[in-house]
Amino acid sequence: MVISPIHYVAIPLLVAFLIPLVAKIGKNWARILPGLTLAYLNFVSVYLMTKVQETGIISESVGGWDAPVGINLVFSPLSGLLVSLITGIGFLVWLYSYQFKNVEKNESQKYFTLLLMLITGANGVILTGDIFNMFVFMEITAISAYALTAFYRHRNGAEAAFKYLLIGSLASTFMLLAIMLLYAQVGTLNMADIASKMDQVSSGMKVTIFILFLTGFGIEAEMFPLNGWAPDAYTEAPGPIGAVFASAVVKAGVYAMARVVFTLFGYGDSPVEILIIMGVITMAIAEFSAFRQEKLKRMLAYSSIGQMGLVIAAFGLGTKAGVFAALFIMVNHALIKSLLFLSGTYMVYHSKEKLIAELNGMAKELPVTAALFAFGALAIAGFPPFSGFWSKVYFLIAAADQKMVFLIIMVLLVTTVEVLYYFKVINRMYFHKPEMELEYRRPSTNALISMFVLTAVILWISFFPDTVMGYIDAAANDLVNRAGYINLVLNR
Amino acid sequence: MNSLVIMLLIYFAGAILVYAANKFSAVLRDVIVVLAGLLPVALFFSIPAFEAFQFRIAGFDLFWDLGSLAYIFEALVVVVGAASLVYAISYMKGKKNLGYFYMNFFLSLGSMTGILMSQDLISFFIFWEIMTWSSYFIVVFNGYKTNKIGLTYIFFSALGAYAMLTAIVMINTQTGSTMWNDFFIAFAGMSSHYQLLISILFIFGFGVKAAMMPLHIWAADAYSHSPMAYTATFSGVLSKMGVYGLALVMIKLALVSNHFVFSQVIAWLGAVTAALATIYALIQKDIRKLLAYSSVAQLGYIITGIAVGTAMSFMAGIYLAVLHGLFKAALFMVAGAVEKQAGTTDMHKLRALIRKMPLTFITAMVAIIALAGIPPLGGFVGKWMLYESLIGSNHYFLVIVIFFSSTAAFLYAYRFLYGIFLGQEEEEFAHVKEAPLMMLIPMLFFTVLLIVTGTFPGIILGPVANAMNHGMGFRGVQWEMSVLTNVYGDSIHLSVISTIVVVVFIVFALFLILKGRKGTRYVTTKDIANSGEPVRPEDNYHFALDFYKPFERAMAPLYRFKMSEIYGNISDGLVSFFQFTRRLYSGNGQTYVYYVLLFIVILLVFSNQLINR
Amino acid sequence: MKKYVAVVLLLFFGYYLLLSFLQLDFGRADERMAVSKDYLHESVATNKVANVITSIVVNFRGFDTLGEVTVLFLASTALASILYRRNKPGVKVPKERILTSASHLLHIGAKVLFPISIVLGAYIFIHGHLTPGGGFQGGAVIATGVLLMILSYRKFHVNHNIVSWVESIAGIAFVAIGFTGLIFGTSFLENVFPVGTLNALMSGGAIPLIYIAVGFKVGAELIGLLDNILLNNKELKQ
Amino acid sequence: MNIQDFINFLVYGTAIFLIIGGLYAVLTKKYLTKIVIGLSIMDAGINLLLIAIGYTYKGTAPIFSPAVEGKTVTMVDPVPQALVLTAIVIGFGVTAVALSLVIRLYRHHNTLCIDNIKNLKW
Amino acid sequence: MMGDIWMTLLGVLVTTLLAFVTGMFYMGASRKITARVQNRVGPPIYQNFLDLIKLQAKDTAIHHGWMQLLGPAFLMVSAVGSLMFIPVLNKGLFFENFTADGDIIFLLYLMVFGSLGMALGAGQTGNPNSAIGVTRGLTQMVGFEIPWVMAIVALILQYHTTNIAEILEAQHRSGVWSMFANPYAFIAALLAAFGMFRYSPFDIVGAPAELASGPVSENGGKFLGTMMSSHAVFAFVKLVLYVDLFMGGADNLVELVIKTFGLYLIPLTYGMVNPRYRTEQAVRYFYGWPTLFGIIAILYAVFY
Repeated sequence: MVISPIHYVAIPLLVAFLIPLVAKIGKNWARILPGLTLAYLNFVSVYLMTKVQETGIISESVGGWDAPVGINLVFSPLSGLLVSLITGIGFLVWLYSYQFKNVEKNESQKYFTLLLMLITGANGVILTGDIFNMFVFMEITAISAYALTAFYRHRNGAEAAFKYLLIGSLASTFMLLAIMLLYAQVGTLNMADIASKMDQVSSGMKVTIFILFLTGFGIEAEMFPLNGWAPDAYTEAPGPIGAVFASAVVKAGVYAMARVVFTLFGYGDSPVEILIIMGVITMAIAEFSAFRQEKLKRMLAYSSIGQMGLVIAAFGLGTKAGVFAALFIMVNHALIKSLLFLSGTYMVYHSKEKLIAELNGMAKELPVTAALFAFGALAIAGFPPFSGFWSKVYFLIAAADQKMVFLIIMVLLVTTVEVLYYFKVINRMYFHKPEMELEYRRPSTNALISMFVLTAVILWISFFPDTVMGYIDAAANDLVNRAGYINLVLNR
Repeated sequence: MNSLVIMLLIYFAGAILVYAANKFSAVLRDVIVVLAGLLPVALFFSIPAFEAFQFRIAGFDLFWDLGSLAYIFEALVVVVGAASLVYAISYMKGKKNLGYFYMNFFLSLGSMTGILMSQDLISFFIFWEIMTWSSYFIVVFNGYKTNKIGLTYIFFSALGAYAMLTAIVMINTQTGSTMWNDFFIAFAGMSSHYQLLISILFIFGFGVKAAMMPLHIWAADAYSHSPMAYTATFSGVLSKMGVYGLALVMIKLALVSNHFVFSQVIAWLGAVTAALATIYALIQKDIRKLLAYSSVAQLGYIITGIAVGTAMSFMAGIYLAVLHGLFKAALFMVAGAVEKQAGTTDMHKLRALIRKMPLTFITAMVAIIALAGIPPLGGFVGKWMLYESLIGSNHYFLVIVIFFSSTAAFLYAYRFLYGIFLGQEEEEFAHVKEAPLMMLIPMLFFTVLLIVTGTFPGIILGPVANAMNHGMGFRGVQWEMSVLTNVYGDSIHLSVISTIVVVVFIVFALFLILKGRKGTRYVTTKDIANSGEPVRPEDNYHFALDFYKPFERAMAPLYRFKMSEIYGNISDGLVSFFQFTRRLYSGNGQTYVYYVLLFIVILLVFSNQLINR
Repeated sequence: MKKYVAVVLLLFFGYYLLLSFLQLDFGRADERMAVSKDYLHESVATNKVANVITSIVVNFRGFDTLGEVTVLFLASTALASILYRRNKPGVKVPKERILTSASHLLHIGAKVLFPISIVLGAYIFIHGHLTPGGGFQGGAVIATGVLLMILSYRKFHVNHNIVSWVESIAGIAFVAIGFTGLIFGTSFLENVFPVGTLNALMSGGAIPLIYIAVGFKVGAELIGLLDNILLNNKELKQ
Repeated sequence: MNIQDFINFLVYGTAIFLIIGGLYAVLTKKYLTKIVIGLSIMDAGINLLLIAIGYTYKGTAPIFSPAVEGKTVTMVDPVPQALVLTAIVIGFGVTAVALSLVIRLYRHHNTLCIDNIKNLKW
Repeated sequence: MMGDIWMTLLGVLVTTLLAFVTGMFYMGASRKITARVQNRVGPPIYQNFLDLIKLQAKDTAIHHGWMQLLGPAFLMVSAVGSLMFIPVLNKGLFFENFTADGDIIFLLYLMVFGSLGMALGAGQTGNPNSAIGVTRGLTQMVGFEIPWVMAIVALILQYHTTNIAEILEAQHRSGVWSMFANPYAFIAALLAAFGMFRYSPFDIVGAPAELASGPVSENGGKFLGTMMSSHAVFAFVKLVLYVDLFMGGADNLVELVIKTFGLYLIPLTYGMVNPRYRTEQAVRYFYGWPTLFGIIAILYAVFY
């Protein structure tokens, strides 16, 4: 059996269906199996990433029918990069939660199934070359996300999940409407095919479709004002799931948005200034709100939204440099925000309210976790020499090339706010005296390992950015090169 | 291997090693601190010329080389850094988290070295930011109370750094290169609003670190609240990185000649900084705070000197920068020694330590004389050159403002010495001993250095002139070992001056000491002529409260102007705005649905505009 | 106030949406068909499946269907996860439904209709490639039968073990058929089985097989969902 | 207004009315169950719309049953029908999850009124 | 070479002696004049010499530490040191001392050296009155230095030199005293001089009735004696400096005495008819008219 992109979807599905069966054999298998799957998928990532660098885009058709008749999966440098990233983080999150869920053994089966499906859904969104298929995978992602948000009974998860579901349903409605209109115009659902027939669509219709897509994907991509679900969901979901939200769900949304803008419509054809404007507004509002947060995970959630705003704005620049910057930020954000969520979770483990104020003096009790959190904060705020800096510089350069001085200044001012609130947390951890007896929980070994792996990767990117920049560059090329994508998928 | 890289490596490896060593043994840690502190000094002064080093990372060319101007500042970094580290060993004894402290200390030293050797903007910025956060981590070292101070510091630093980053990316766009040199060359060809924007951004960025007027409010608190061992470096050297940057930008971009008004504004900002910081310095009751404000004031002189931009004023600015590094380091060390030995730095509490800590007093006195710019010590040379150059280049009102602040500086200079060392003795401080040897060595080292530079400023002026002739674009800058000459051709001979002062002083000192020496005995300062009523043991007539009340009353309008209040209002406004944005997330799912619908409806309504783009 | 805002917004939204859709003439889909023509042709020519929709759902766009099945699976997992309650040790929660007992008429009627609906459901999904209907529809019919039983008998219990076994095995079967395509052919879900002749029961290769698996899966899934929602919600009574 | 336009208006209008009607419920109704019902109505509207765009005048179901063998028939577009199947199932799944969340919320707060369920703010 | 050194030493001694004697007589004269104005007889004009002899003859029994011992020496450095850099008479008519080695900016600083050193000595005595006096003195200094510096800057701008001898030269060359060439500078400097001489109304520093003579309280015998001598020298220094800067110097000692004494009378008589200012009043006074004149002086020098 040849290793091909379909493994990203088919194998986890197989495993997901298997889990109820193996759970009957031994409860532990329900926990181990997803991990093994994710480990295998990581291997697939490595294999395919090397392959795609040599041979170019891999387009695999499903069901024996070539595009546009059948559905196809496209493993391009872009989708490959994101899929590898998501799978990698998925594995680390699995590793992290392996012990985490020990207390509730019965539920661990569901937790890991949902986690696996969340990652599979995100991977599917990114890999698929078919717009309706993308919608289906978006729904898979969304439903797993709803369920995971409401996972803990003793929290307000259900409330958060309900809001998420409310807005998520709206997202799928808009997506479907857009797909419908598009199908009625061009009679096909394959993205490459649609893209090649896009000139048949009248410009008024195009804008409507674009707006519908923008809203639909904007909800998943946490664009303001569509991101009401995000803070609640991040806060109430189990800690590591926050990491997956930040690195998988949102990334899938942003990817979909970028695909629609760049491939479906073509950059010049769509009103993308909206992206810049909305991106900056998103970033500003989110970072401002984060500044006033009292809860740690909520603050991280807003920070995540802020970063996504930056990414959206970067995509909106539309140049290769902008896309490159956006992808670089996405990669960094996925890694660093995951680290922050993973380490932050342990710091508020026993706290009921999970307030930042309860972190006072936490560094004394959890030196390693606190240090990793502080490191993550420095990195995401873009302090050199850590990796966040490189991506930020590339974003600024891309913006400067487009002569958008206002954008640069806006972004940097907002970043200052970001710096402030992260340092507020660090200050509390390190320099405040605890007001009461601290209840804390030491991270288990596997959690530590996964955090250390993340840290090592971030450090690697920090000091040897060139090693990943090649991949990102290829990905950026892939996204910008619309004709190449169309021709390759349609075998022209 | 490249000696620049080795120096950098020593600092950064020192940072990691010292952190690791702290876990094992305190002695090992101290040994590493001293070694990694002194090794760069030896290396720096033993190597005649540094070769350049170049490599590529993340698509940027990084190019390291030590320019002639940077050489001066680098000397300051290694010397003051090493002295502070030696000092720190005694000073920090018995405190917690020393590994953390030394790590950040070395990181900031290393990053300063990096800044100075960076010939390209990217590595310049990287090192700049490392410097920022490593110094931030030391500012908050003392814990809880420093929280807000640290945040103010990091806020302004981040603003400044990002302003710089904006300028850097704009330069990259404009010139396609991130080298300082390419930028200097291409600058003249840019359109004038780009020129202005880039220079403003740069000056904003450097101005923060150099504590220039509206951006200075972090400085006093940050200087005074970090551990004194670090403040010696922080205020003495780290702030000079801003000066270094300003020097590069102001001079190399020819802002002085091409944007005259602009350079005037900066010069005036510097002067106003000096004046205001001085009058605030003299009402402080904490010696650390006094010194901190004094640092801001001194930086004001330096900025003015650089911004005026004539050969002599520039020389004065750089000279003052170096000298300020030396005497302010000495003064903060004195403050640290007092803090360590007497347990307080509050001048309302401190009393008459002169007999307990004579060597510390001598250091303090020499450094204060240098600070006040009184001949024959080094500070005078800088002040003299500054005045002469300002008058000589027709900045006559500027010189008045500078003169005002430097006269007012006598007030706090006196208060510093009096508040700590003089006045009536008090039982509470009877047990106080002289500072330990490890603290005295660096302090006395600076004392000697300050005395020497007073007579032979050429030691510093030589490299400065060299830098100005080779690299800064000045032509034919002259210097002599101990003669200063102004633009009118009048000169003063420092060796003569020193001789006269010293001879006269010694003659009369001998007279006063020796005349009737046998019959004179020491009595405590409680035994004073107080209208025939001796001071009782429980009384203390020490004068410390409202020391300069008359001055405050005279200058009341100036004291009413508080920059921190303006910033306070701005930040209050911002915080309530943040609170508003936060409340957009009302927690009601339906509201969010409204948002979504509103968003899409607005876009749809404007869809026609979107087509016609 | 809020309502008026909502009405205004919705009217705007509806207006613009309608404006877009009015450009598509109703009943003129034939003018717009592009890929569909391929489907209509290939379904008969290659797959030998009379019901083109089945052909699309299971073969051409089979990947979507896999996704759909997964959505259902996820929904049931999610439901179980969301509604799961940890039993306090020693406290036995009675497995009773909240519903009141149904009338005698319903008892008898349900008993009669239950086997019929099962058989009908099975028929629908087995003949999915020939007649309208298929796995989803069949599964839904089966689930309806079970729902009928649940509504009429308070103590009617679905064996969870069986449901989850059926669910899993059907799902695995679907993916496994997909993998056969990958192993014996070129791609996942490829129809590598002999396709037979058009309009025969044994035609269409893997398509009826998949649809049968889907039928089982959907049926089991829906039963599980219903059971989960209705079971164990004692508080609802108060 | 010719007859075609009128039909367009009628068909799409009905479907879109369902969508905005569902949305109206989502926006203004205070009870979780009603909101879920609103979502379902919205789904129904979408599905209707999806089916509508695939319709061809005088088209038959796209089944090549023996009845149509050999004749030339117009068939309706099969793709929207396949899509609507998927959409329905997904809608069902989402509704199920929504209902389960409603149950959870009821257990937790003992109310279904959205105004009383506001633990998460800002 | 050896001769040079001896000549230099001789010059130093003679100049210092001259300054000392003249200064002492001026101080004596001031006491006499004040007394006459207040309708008293007053001490003889040589009374200060007698006081000095008495003070130096006294044994000093106690001291409060070595800084007190050194304080008057600082004062002396300031007085004698400044004297060395000021041409007493016009060029070539008297010992030149070190007039070529310093300039007026340097002198400004050297002149405050003494009071700061003295302040340290006063601080060590532990008498609160000393410290209060010092703070007042320093505050007042911040006041009068501004018009004083403005006047000097005006002169520098006018004559394009900072060397005192050169300024003298320039006045001779143009034939107009700078007092008339830039009258505003002279007025500003003169008003500043009121503060510099610390006669009433600016005598809050010493404030005899209030502060027990301020910084010098707690000092007697050799300390007070040395201080007194240095005050005498310093008074002469200031007067000669004024004469040099504004009145074209003097060609012989008689002219010098006339000019300096004339100048000396101005602050003296002003003080006799004025009550004492509080410190902040003094500072505000200096920032009023004197500073305005200083500004006018600078503008005049620039545009003239």
